Amino acid sequence: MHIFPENISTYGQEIDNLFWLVLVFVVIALVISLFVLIYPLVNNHYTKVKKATYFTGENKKHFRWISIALVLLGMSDFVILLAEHNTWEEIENIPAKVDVRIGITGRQWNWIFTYPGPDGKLNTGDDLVVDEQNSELHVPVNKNIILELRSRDVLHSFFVVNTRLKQDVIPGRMNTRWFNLTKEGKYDISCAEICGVLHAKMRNFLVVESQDKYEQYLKTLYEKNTANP
Amino acid sequence: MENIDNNDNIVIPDAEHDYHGHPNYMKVFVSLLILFSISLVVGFMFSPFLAITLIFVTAFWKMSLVVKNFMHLKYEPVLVWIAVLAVIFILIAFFFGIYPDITAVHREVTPP
Amino acid sequence: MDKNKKELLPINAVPQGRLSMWLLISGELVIFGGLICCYLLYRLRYPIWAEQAAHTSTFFGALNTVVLLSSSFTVVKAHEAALKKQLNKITMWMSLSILGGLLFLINKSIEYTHEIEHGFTFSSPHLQESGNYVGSLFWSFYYTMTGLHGVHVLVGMIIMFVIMMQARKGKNLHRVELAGMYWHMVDLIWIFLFPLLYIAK
Amino acid sequence: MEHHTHQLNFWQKYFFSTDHKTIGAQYTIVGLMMAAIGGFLAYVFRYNLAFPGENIPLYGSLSAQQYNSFITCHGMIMVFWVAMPILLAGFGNFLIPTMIGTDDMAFPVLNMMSFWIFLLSAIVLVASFFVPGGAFGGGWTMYPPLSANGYLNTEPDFLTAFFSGSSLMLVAVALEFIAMLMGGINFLVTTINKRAKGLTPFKMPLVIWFINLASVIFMFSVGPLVAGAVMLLFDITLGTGFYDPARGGDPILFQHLFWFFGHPEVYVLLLPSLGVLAEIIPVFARKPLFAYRTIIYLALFSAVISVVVWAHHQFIAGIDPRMATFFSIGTIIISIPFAGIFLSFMATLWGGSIRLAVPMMWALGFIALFLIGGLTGLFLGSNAFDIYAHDTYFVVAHFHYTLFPDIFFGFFAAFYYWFPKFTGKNLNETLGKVHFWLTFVFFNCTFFLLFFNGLGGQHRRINDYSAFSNVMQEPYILFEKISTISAILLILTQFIFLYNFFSSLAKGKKADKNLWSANTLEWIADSPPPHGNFKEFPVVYRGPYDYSLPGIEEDFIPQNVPVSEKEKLNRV
Repeated sequence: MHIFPENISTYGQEIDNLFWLVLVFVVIALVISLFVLIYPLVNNHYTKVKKATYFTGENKKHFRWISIALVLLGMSDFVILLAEHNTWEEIENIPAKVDVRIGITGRQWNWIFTYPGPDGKLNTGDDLVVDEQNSELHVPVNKNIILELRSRDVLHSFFVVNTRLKQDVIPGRMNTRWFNLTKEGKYDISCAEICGVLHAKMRNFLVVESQDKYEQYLKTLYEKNTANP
Repeated sequence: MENIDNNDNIVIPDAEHDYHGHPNYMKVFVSLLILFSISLVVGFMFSPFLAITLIFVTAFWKMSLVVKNFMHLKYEPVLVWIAVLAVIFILIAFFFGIYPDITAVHREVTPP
Repeated sequence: MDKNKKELLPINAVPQGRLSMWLLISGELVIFGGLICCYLLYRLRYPIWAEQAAHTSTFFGALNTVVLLSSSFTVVKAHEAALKKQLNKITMWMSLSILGGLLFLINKSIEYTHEIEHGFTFSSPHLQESGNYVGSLFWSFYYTMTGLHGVHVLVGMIIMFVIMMQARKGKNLHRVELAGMYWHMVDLIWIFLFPLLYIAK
Repeated sequence: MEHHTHQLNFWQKYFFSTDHKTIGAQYTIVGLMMAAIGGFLAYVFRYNLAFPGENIPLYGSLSAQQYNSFITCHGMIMVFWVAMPILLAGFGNFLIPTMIGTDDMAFPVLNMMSFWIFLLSAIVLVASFFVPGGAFGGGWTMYPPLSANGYLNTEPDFLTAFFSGSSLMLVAVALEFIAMLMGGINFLVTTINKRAKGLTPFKMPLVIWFINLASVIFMFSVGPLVAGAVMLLFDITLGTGFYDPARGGDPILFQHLFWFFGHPEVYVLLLPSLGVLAEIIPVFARKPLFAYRTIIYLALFSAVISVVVWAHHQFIAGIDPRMATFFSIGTIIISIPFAGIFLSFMATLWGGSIRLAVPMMWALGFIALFLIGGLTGLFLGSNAFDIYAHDTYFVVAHFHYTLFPDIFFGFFAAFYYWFPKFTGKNLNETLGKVHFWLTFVFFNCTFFLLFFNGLGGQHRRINDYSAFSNVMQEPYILFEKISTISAILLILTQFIFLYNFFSSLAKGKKADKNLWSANTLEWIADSPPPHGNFKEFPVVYRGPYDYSLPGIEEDFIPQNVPVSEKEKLNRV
């Protein structure tokens, strides 16, 4: 059994690795603390004869074990922070090289996909818009894809499990995220922020395909749009 | 446990007894009015930025006059000071935690 | 109380009425402070609000400030009278304070009437229709902040009236100060609302 | 000390009582009733998740709208109408006057009023199920625009909007805040001004410290949200646009206002339970609490830090990435004092002489489970991993591992510990142990597997996963079923508690005055304490945790025993 679903983005592996790193710290901490908790339970049963040791722990010498543990905890926290910071920066900051720019807009209850029209620019008059339930988002493989995330009505959250990317979309402002997908295939896009009655039905597909097929798809989309505007 | 013998009594002053001093209320009131007229006048005299700064300086000054003298914070123990200063701490934390997201939005905001 | 004795008092030497009043006041100040922070954040975000703020009447705002400051002064005088157990003076000063509150509310309602006549209401439909949504938000804040403050003025007046009725019979004289503290808090909030809404244009 | 011995009629004694113990019992009972409602909601939507589309026994079929309402109200009820009344108001009312050695609260009438306002808020919330459209179904966080206008999908008139689910929920929450603010002020004033002679701050039991600290945190952090709730109410009913981006507002503002309160609220819920642990563990380990003063300083420190960590709930909400880093550092800092407090509790056990009585078992169970809950917080605190784990079942499992021990283990520990004191009847020990072990096992079965569902990418608040292929596969379907069945068993287990409660109340053996041999002041009073608690006000000479003091025959010394010369010599 796999803990994580299949990863298809360039930074997904880093997020998975981060999990394993934190898990190491967590398991060590858990084992130690459970030992500290259970050992006296097994060994120090109540007897009328023997009194407990009187030990207030008020001075620094008594507190030193806890101090050490806290310093270790702080250090491992800090290590985790350092380890995750690069990944966070990588995901939050848009790479300099932009291959494709796609607009994604949430609405109740499907995702709307906007591709640049023949002029190659997004947010111009000739954009190609797909606004249907269960529609597909086509993206080329191994390209830096910039997503302009917006919302038309309420909060939604763009979530593709396999890319490890999740981003809330907020009406009134645009969030920009990116991914670079390494594997062709068809994946689910879901909404991870409750957005009303049919929140559960808000599902679209992400289709990762080769550059040729992607261009072909845009062409057919363009023809369809010009045929019935 | 060094305080083991320190069997101190808690002395709570009688509520009806005058347990704190009294400032000269008239003086405080007059200075409040003076500060108020300053905040009215500066708007016509200085550049907007300076004027607004001065207006808020006088507002905070007035606040401290009212709280310290009329509400007698001057004569209260540390505990009450903490309660009042905590308000300021909380509001500062709140304001500056949110400032980058509401006011200093660097991202493109789509027009309504 | 001589000075030596004062130093011996533990940190908690506050009568419980005053202590609870302080706690109530800090709780209320956080509520208003939160609202003021929200207003301030939007104000900094939308410099365009200045043109809406220009429609507020500085004259009425200033008048109200003077009224509230004076009633704060009278209520603290009532407290002074209460300590000397001068029942007539308490009644006089407290009635003056209540009158101040009344004057404040009358001013406020005249002001509201003017603004509503010019179409500035809670959601300002005419601004929204002309596309000036941001401007209508200013008025939403204006009415929320002054309205909430007005409710506090009203509550403060009722409290002062109730306590005045008790105090003129010589009962619960220490409560005069508590009512005064609440009233000062109302004053305090206005001290900040006035520059924010009326003079920072 | 005077007693008002005039006869009270039935209503004055059990309903409009100003006695702190009656009010505490009222809070606790209403809290438990609300817990029953919250538990029933949980049963209904868990059943729906495991067996989608099937008819739910005792309920019927569940629509998507109802599912959303139920998860929303489950969260709301459990946090605001179970945890707050039981942990803060219930514990506070029972424990503060008795443990500081006084007769009642500083303001008994205010105390009664705060309970009735609280009850009103509970009624308003339950009533919101029956308005057209049902209770609000947009998550307990009530994020606008869904709560403001996306919910009704129309432009309603004032009355329709006011009597909608979202608006009634806001009103209920606001009333609840008012009740708890009044209660909190009462607690603080009582603790500061009405302590027994000689009970200096550093001789107070830790639970009193922590309840008051929780009241302080609540009082100072709730303000902005009260303002925010008023603004949201105006958005719903009066058509303003505070959070409506189309009208110049910003939905992010509400998220900040909510979590500015919402995160400190976690500590408001946690601190009273930790205080209960601090009372129970030394008694059953017969040993002073380890580092009593340091714990207080750590808690004070964390109370200050608790107001600067809130935005870690919003890492993926599109907040400024640099601020996210700042808040994750804050999150890391606040984990340290709480780790210190838990480690001190564990250190108290070492070298002790441990009795595994029922309250102690609940206390230890709390620590064991909270360890898992706290440590899984490390995953979510690292903001890059949070991008993936946010709003998945990983988060659900994480906060149930913190809040369930906190609310229920904390409550049951306190219940089994203080029940004999406040009713004068002993509980059935065996049933208590059975209740503990079944709860412990079923709780783990319910929530542990959900961590894996979350890592598998199962996002939450979905009534029907049939559209999502990553969830609709083994073992996740199996895990859902196991979790649901355990949850049902977990709920059924609580009937043991109910049986134990009522049967002990009716025919339990009479309890000793100080049956656990504890030091704190409430054990000096009679069981049950009469109106006015103490025959004469106790005078305090020592700290609350002097167990197994060398050179003294007994292994405990109540706080009101004067310090002898011999003891001074023995003390290091």
